Amino acid sequence: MVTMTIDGKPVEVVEDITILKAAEKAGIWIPTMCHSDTCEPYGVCRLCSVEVVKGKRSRIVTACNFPVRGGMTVHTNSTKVRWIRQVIMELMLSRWPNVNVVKEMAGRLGVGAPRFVSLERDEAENACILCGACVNMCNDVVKAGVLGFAHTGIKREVVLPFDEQSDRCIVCGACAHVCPTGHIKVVVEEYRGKKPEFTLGPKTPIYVPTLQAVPRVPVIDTGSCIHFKTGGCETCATVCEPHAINFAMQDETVELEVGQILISTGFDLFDASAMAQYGYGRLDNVYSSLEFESILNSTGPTGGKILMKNGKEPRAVAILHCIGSRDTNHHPYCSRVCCMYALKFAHLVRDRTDAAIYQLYIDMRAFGKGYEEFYNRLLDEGITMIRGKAAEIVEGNWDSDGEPSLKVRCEDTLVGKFREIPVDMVVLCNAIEPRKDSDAIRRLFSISKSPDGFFLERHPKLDPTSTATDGVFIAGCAQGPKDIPDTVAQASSAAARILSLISKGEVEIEPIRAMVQEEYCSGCKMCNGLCPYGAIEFLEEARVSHVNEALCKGCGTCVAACPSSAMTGHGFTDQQILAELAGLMVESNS
Amino acid sequence: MAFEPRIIGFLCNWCSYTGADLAGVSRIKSAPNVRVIRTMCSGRVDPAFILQAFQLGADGVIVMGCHLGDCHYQNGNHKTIRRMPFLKRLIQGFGIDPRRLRLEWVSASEGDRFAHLVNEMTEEIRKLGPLNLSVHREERQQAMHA
Amino acid sequence: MKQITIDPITRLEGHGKIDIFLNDNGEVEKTYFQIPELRGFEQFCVGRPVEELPRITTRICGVCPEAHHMASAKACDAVFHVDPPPTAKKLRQLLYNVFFAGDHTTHFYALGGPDFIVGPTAPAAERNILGVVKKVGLEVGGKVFEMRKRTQEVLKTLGGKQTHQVTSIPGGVSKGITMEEARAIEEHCRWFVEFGEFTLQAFHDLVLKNKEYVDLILSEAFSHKTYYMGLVDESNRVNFYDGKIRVVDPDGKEFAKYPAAEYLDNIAEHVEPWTYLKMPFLKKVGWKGLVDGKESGVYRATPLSRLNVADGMPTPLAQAAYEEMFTTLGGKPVHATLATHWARVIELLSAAEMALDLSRDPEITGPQIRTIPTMTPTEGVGVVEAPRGTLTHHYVTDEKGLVREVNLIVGTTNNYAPISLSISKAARGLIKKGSEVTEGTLNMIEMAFRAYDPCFGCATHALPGLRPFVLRIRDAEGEILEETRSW
Amino acid sequence: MEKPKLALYWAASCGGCEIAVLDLHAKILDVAAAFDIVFWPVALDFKYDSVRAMTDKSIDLCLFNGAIRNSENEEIARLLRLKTKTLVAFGSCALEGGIPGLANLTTKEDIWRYVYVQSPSTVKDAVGIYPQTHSTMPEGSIEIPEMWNTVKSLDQIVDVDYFVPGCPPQPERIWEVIEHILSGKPLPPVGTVLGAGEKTCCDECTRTRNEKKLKQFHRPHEIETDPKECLLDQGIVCMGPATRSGCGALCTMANVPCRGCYGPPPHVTDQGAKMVSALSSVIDALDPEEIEKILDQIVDPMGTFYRFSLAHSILRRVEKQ
Repeated sequence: MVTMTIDGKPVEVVEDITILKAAEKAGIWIPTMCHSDTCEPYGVCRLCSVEVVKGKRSRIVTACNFPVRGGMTVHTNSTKVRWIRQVIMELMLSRWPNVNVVKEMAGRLGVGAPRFVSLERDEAENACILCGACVNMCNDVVKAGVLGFAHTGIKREVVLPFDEQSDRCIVCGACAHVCPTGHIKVVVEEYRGKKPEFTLGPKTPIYVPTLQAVPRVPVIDTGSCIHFKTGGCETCATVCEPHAINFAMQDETVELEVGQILISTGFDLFDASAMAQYGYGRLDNVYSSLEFESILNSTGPTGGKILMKNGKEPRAVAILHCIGSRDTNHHPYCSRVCCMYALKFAHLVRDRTDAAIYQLYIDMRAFGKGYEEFYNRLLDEGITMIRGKAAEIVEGNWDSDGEPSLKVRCEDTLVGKFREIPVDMVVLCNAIEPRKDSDAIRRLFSISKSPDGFFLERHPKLDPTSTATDGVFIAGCAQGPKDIPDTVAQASSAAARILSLISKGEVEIEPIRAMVQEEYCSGCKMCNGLCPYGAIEFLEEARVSHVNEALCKGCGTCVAACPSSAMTGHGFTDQQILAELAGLMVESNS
Repeated sequence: MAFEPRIIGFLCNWCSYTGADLAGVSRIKSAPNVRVIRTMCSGRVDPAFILQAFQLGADGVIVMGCHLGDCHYQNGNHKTIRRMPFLKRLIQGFGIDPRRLRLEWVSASEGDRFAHLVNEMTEEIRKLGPLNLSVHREERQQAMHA
Repeated sequence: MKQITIDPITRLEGHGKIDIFLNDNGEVEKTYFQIPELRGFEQFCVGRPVEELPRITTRICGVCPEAHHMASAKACDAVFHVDPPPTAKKLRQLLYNVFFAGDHTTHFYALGGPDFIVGPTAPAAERNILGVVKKVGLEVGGKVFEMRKRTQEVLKTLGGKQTHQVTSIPGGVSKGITMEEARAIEEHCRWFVEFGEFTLQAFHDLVLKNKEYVDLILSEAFSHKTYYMGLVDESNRVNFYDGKIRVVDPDGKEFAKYPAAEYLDNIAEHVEPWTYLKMPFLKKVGWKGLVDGKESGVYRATPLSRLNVADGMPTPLAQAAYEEMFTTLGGKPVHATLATHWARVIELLSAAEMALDLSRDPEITGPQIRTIPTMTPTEGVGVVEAPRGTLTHHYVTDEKGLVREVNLIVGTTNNYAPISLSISKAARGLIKKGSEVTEGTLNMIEMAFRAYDPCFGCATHALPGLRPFVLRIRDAEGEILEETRSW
Repeated sequence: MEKPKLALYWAASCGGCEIAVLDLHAKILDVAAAFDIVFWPVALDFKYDSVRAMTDKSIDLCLFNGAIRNSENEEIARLLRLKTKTLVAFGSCALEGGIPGLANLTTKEDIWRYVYVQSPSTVKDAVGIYPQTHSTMPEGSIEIPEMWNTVKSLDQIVDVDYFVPGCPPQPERIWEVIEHILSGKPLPPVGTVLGAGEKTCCDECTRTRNEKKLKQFHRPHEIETDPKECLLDQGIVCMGPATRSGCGALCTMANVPCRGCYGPPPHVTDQGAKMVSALSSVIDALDPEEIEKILDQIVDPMGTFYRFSLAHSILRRVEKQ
């Protein structure tokens, strides 16, 4: 640390920081125009000029890039300095009279009408003031190196190489972001007639997934992050005080030795675009339940506001039940959770908008604790309940004035008539279905699936959390659609089962095992290659095969394969099976 | 009296037997002609069992196991998928119609498939008629002579 | 009418049954020699891979499996159109000659011999190999056993197994022999030759020196004028393993000489309803019923036949014995059935000599023992001289080498008709009006065919099926008056 | 004291078993010395009547070889059972039908038609003459036995006390058995297999074996095989693994595959089924078409896997409708 004085005020600062930073620390304002924290000091506008006094000698320097020395004395507001600022501002005003940042700065510095007349006078509000922020941003930070200056003197201008669209530009928009006058804009054009994507995803490459995320830390979307495109930027890293950001971090495979496994791989959401009649993915403002959840989320794209793509509030919202559930064309089963979250949606929409709300349902299933009560409450909130599955969603008009909107066509079975209801927004309650990769998982743990495709429990009533494979348990939607309370209950029971085995310290295994009667084995080596568990070893000196009973799972394939029947299978010996067979046939012969 | 086929079914414990159980608990109707023997894996089914079944008077045998890739023992049914065609050739050598032996994959979730296969097999055997091995016929004749 | 039945005929391999009918004056009216069994090889070999037949057809006869093994292997070579390399051929021939020596030994001492050594009318309990040992003394008996022992050892080395050999496969042999093995075999063969000479001497001392026996041999009761058949090499000398089939007429003149493949043009088989065995005859002469003579197609294929058809023996010692026999018995051809025993002893010696020569051939230890077949299998005939007569295996296969058809004419089968003749002639000669029929008499009758060393193990290779019923009503001449059938 | 009585008989067989007994060589004299041989058609002069005359159970030991093929075989089998204390099924044929048992692959009718009508060397009689079990000749009537359609093993006809496998049984083994009997040592429980091992042919085969994985099968004449390596590993179908030990692995030692003459191992009922099970397990293929292609290379499963044991296999004979 060194000590210096700024405008007579002693300041203690780290040596070599810029005067600008030091003044900031001292709470003394120095005007700047071309300066940006994210870029290297550039010192082109000279507006930050200050007077540095050393002994009798004094000199003018730019504060943005002049390093502090011990015992240095700086004047930021001397007559000399003020005169320099006056001239700079007058020159700028004379050239860019209508640029806001210039006018504001002039005003702040009390600079009136300029005394000069510029040959290059530019009346535009968003004229380029040649501050070079964009150029520096593009070259120093983004490292895309697309922007640059051309010509000199009053002819100087910011250009793209050869004035052409550069394919090196990654359209990060950083230049536009730093441009003080709005001279640079990112124009999102229609591409092949397709409107630019309205995304419900994160707005920045580095973001916190959800407020509920645990641990609640930001992640980087390497797909959109500048650093992963150009190797530059790292702005986040420079501004992150605790240096928590690590670009080198990679996905890794970790191998763990475990005795038991709980499979709770959850579910996938039914893709409603398979049901073209609902226009999901085709029509604006038709959302899946999860998308709508993120709209409702206060950290979501709309900050929790329920808005349409045009940014307006919907005048009416329709919530469609059983999309893909209870449907023989898709999933015959009921997804169990939809009715209740549909009611929750309705409640929140009612709460946050004045929109009319329609629930189109087949049966209202409010079986859980407090659910029926919630249903009744919703009825009092004036939700329109229509018993009948929506037939289709079409584009239509809100009313005669022809304002565009959506139309839900359905049969109201209680009224007994066909209805067409104009709405602005449609929420689909998609079915819960097994994960796409559930078969791979199944085979990995050699467990079965039930007809609905979810993992099969050992017994539907008496053993709903364990599976056909010892030590492998299942919980949550991996086993079948269920809501949070049910999932928690099942998961806890599985955990308890696992803990009980751990505390026991040993596992019981079925006594069904293969065994070699060595007095009959001649070591033909027919069996050794057959065992998927490598349980059959060959004893070289004895020239017989031997089964490691700990590894053997008792499938009996080797027993059937043994050409000398030296291999026997406890629990399923030839004699036992043949006796069973004889028994069956006797019974049938009589 | 009408001919009622007697069929022996060898079912693997994890897929087919569970599938058969599902058919049961689901109250799916199926022919009573298949008598089930449970093995841990279809790979345990020794061809000798099947020949013995025919010898004891079975008119048909159906072996059921997990679908390929679903085997509870990873690849037990990989042996079955080779054994059964080989055995078919053998029983054909014995002059027995290979349709009397059938290999099918039935998963734990396919109760309906189980029932369907049982009915199908029963009908097929009904068409083929009783096996009635000639050794048995000859023994009956010689017994009559004596 | 009285009926005498000898069942089973003992001391022959396989089954046999003789019925002798006596008319009211107690004279022989007719005899029937029946073969009560057939096993069906010709049918159940169909569908088998042809290369397996040398291992299946050995089971036609456990006494001469080598003969079937060889005939079958040669038929397979023909089916696959391959020629085994010289080493393989020589190993097969070596095996075959050693077998011949051993087999003739068995017959002379265990089966045919007892009749002479112990005596035709000796009590039944004595008339066997054990009796022989008793008679000639343990030391000689020991020699006999050692002979068998040594031959079996050689057969095991060359054939893989001492009974039911396995080493001959299409295109050669599966296993060569080492220098040591060759030397051991040579040692044995030297011994075999000595044993051959010893046996020839024994035959001189025990049989030829005995007037009674010589008369018996030459007696009309034991003689037939028939055609004779046997394999001969290019210089018309006896060859057991290979060569052309030569047939001479009852006067000893060459009647036919043809390669194996042409057997069907020369031999046909006649079926009788009262026996399971067919009766082969010379096609070109024709079937005239169970009679001998130049007009009847009946022929014999025995050791004696082989000597009758050949111009000599391939080996010196045997050649000498050969000449001695024909001079003693009054020139070629010899029709005296019992002389077959003599011929057999000569063949024993010849086989031993051949074996010795082969065992000394340096080529037998060569490495080149197989020719891998490359051509599409079709059809083939394999012929060797079995100790009991010319053995023919005829296979037809599909393009994969699976057998479509098998036809076998087995050593003993050739002699079925002549044996029947001999029996009835012997019976007529021995059973006279009034004379009561003793066990000895019956045995003398059995001697008539025992001379042929009949192996009905071989003969019963085929097996009859269900019993279509035939009723034939005949007159005194046996002419068919009426016939009804169930199929 | 009186010597124990010994009888040897052959039914439908080739005589190899008798020869195997003769191959005891000089030891045959010991046998003759120890036993009173009362019936042995191949070597001694005795007729059926002499057996019929004997009192029941007067024969102490009977070595019965050959399969049961016809009424005579069956009759004599029953006769000898009646007269014998200890009846031994001697050799593959008596034990399991043996090679004659292969006749169960076909029918009486087909064999008949071929042998007496179709065979190229047979005279084509206008109507075709077939042998008759009962023929009335001018001089009187003569009989030959009736053949059964199905070949049977001895134990399918009468109770058998012991079994001696092999085609033929190896003389050393035979001697072991006879020695044991002569020694007066207590005999093993009835139904025991004598003169053979408890393991399989592989136990006696000195070839080196690997874990089996078969992609191709060859026929013995098609390839040169490595004399040191397991034939099965080289793609030659060998019955060794499913065949009882006792022969000394003679065939594989002579570079030809085992064909199973010593019958199934102790706990195996059906050699063929076992071989199918074992081989299919180690075939290295999953695609049904490829599997069929590989199986096509085993050209004769029936004749190979049931070479000796067909008549005693689970199904015993082939159906011919």
